[in-house]
Order: sequence, then C-alpha cells, then structure tokens
Amino acid sequence: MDILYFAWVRERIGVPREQIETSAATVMDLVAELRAREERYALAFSELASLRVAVDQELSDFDAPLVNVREVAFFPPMTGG
Amino acid sequence: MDILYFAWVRERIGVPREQIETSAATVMDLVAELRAREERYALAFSELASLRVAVDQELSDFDAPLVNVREVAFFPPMTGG
Amino acid sequence: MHISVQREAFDLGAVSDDFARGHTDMGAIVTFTGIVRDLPDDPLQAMEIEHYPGMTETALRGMAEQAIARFSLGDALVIHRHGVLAPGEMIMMVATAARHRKDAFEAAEFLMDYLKSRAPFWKREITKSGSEWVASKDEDEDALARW
Amino acid sequence: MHISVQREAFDLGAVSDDFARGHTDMGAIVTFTGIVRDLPDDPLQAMEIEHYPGMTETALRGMAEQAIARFSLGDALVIHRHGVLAPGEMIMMVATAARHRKDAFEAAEFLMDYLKSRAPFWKREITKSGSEWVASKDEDEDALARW
Repeated sequence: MDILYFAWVRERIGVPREQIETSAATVMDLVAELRAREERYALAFSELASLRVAVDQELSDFDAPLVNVREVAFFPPMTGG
Repeated sequence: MDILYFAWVRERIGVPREQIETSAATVMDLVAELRAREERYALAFSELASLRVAVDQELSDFDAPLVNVREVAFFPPMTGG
Repeated sequence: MHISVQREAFDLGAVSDDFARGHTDMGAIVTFTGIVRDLPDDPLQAMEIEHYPGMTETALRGMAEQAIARFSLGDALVIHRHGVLAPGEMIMMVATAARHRKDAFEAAEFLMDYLKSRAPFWKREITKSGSEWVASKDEDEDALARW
Repeated sequence: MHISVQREAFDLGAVSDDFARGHTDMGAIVTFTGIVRDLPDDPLQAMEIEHYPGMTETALRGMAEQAIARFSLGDALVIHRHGVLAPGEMIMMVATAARHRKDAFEAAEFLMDYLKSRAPFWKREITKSGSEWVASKDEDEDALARW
C-alpha cells in the first residue's frame, strides 16, 4: 500500500511517500501500526483531530475500511483558495 | 422648474422634459397640477404606485416639499443591472 | 474608485486586470458582469437602455461609497452602458477588492442589488413583435431588504 | 467546464474574456480572484503552495460539477496555482456563468468555500523570521455549513 504525507505531516515523517506491507483493516488500524513504528510517526499522528485522511484520493474518515485500497494519504486540514 | 420624464412616462407625456411655472408645495401637488392639464398627463400619472420620483436628482417621496427645487423627474421603477 | 456610464463597449479582461493590479494588501477580487441574454421564445433583436444623465453618475458614486465603507473595501468599480445593445453584449460590470472573500462577495452583491432598483436605468427589449419596457421585479426590490 | 492546477501564472483578463464569450443565454458572470496578500507585521517574502497531484484535479472537478448541477450553471471554471508565489501574485480564480445573478454569485461562493477546506492544497508563508504552515480557520470550516 502507498502511504503519502503532505505539509507538516510530511515534514515530521521525513518522506513524502512510502510503500508498506500492512493487513490493517481500517485507517485507524493503519495509524496504530504507524504510530508504533518510530518516534517521528508517533509525533506526526499524536493529534488525530488536526489530521485529515484520503483513501484512494478521496477524503475519508479514520474508521474507513482498507479493503482493496492502493493509496492512503495523511495531511493537515486543507488551506487552499 | 424643470420637469423630466423617462421610459414609458416620457412616451406617454410625449416629451423628455419641459419647463413649467408652478407654486406646488409638494411633489404630490405638482402631480395633481399636471394631471389636470391634459389627458396624456392624467394617463401617465394614473397609477402612482408604478411611478418613482427624483427631486434635484435624488430619489424622493411623493410627499417631498418643493422648496427651492430646480428639477423634478418622473419615471417607472428602475431596471438597471 | 472607478465609475463610468458610457455608450461604448468595455473590455472585461482589460478592466479586470487594471482593477486587480496594485492591490497587494487586498486578497480578494470579485467581478460581476451582466450580459444581454437572448430570449428563448421571442428572439431579442436589441436591448435599449435609457438613463438619467447627471443623476446616474451621482447615484452610482453614492452606492460605491456606501459599499466601500460598509465592507471595508480597498476599491470598487462600476461600469454601466446605455444605448442600444445586441444579445451577447456586456451591459455592465462591478468589481470589488477586499482583504477577505466574504466582504468582496457581499459588496459586489450589495452593489448589484442597489444598481438593479436604485440607479436610474430603464431597459427596453426590442423583438420582431415590437418593443417593450422591462418590468421591475418584486424579487429585485425584495433583495434590498437584506442590506 | 475548465479546471486547471498549474505552476504558471494565469492571465485574469484573458481568462475572464474567454469565459464570458459565447454565453449568450447566460446573463450573469461572476469571477473571484485570490491574491497573495502582504503581511503587515512580518513582511511576506513568498507563499508556497503544496498540493496532492491526482487528487487535486479530481476534487476540483467534483466541486465544479456539484456547483453546475446545484446552481444550474451554464459553465464553471477553477484555476489554482501551486509552487512558490510572491506577494501580489494571483493564487487562484473561479468563474461561474448563470442565467441569473443570484445563482452566479452563490455558485462562486460555494466553490470558494469548498476550495478553502476540501481541496488538497496547503499554504506555507515564508518570512524573514522563517516559514510557517498556514493554519486552517474555523470560519472556513463553518462556511461549509450553509451549503
């Protein structure tokens, strides 16, 4: 699965994207897995309220299932316009 | 006093402007004077609800006084934009 | 502030560029442009716009001044044409510059609502079957109530 | 419909002209343009805009389709830049064409409100004292509630 990071999430994790093997059933499970990896992940995912997630390039919820998903992206609230 | 007419008021009266001698104290008095003149005035001023008036180039009411006034204009509701 | 009552066509692109330029402290620019619409049932040959020279400019200036004060605008523009226009031609435009988008949008809507019912313009539609003065709409008068 | 996510500057005047042209059945054109504003206290050197290639275009297209359906638009346009922008540069614009002014205005505001909080763009302000990600505003999230 491709995991993408944007803005300060990208800066905290240190890479814009990475490929991981996971059997996480939901976004929340994936977050728990990532948090357990290293300090920088724990830091990036410390406050879920200030994070947004897109599953296969669609805005999604943290309880969304990850069946047949190719790409998950984490980022702060958007500030376009 | 200069009296101006616009749009269908102008068409009904038949002239875009005219100068008249009047001692009318208010717009309403002036309207009564004009109505009494000729059929075409009576027709143009038959329905005050569908008329608007400007006194010295400012939108005004029919009970506005005419002291030291140089110009009064009558016209239908505006349709700009 | 730029106010113009004119017979000639205006150049939306050039006017928009000029207006937007030089407002580095204003983050939001809104423009509204009104175009002579073709009538579906009775094809429009022309739209004729009459106005009240002298009063028109004063009225538009007053509206723009009100908009600038009320919505803290950096600038406002109103152009309105008169005379005979063909379908597809631009009748008028307004532009507003504000720090924030809400003010820029509201100021443009405020200007349009006032322009529709308080500026001395009268439209006449000329079709094959004759010509007719455009009636004012209750909804245009009602639109003023919110300001 | 015209959607563009681009690094290059766009020409507001030319885009406005192109958009307005050929809509003889649409009487109302609204444009909104966002400009990089200078910061009064800590002068801005640049604004950097990051986005999510692939998702951005899809999200903007979806918003424009929604706006067209909801407000019966004849057409809609969204241009948004990414990369490094200087103060005074135009960041983005939307344009809407409708039969009536209310729909054109509301559709432009709808697009802006969605663009602010639902399109994957992130802004970073670069000043002499460093660089900082722009925080999202509660009022931008709240603005969505009305649609």
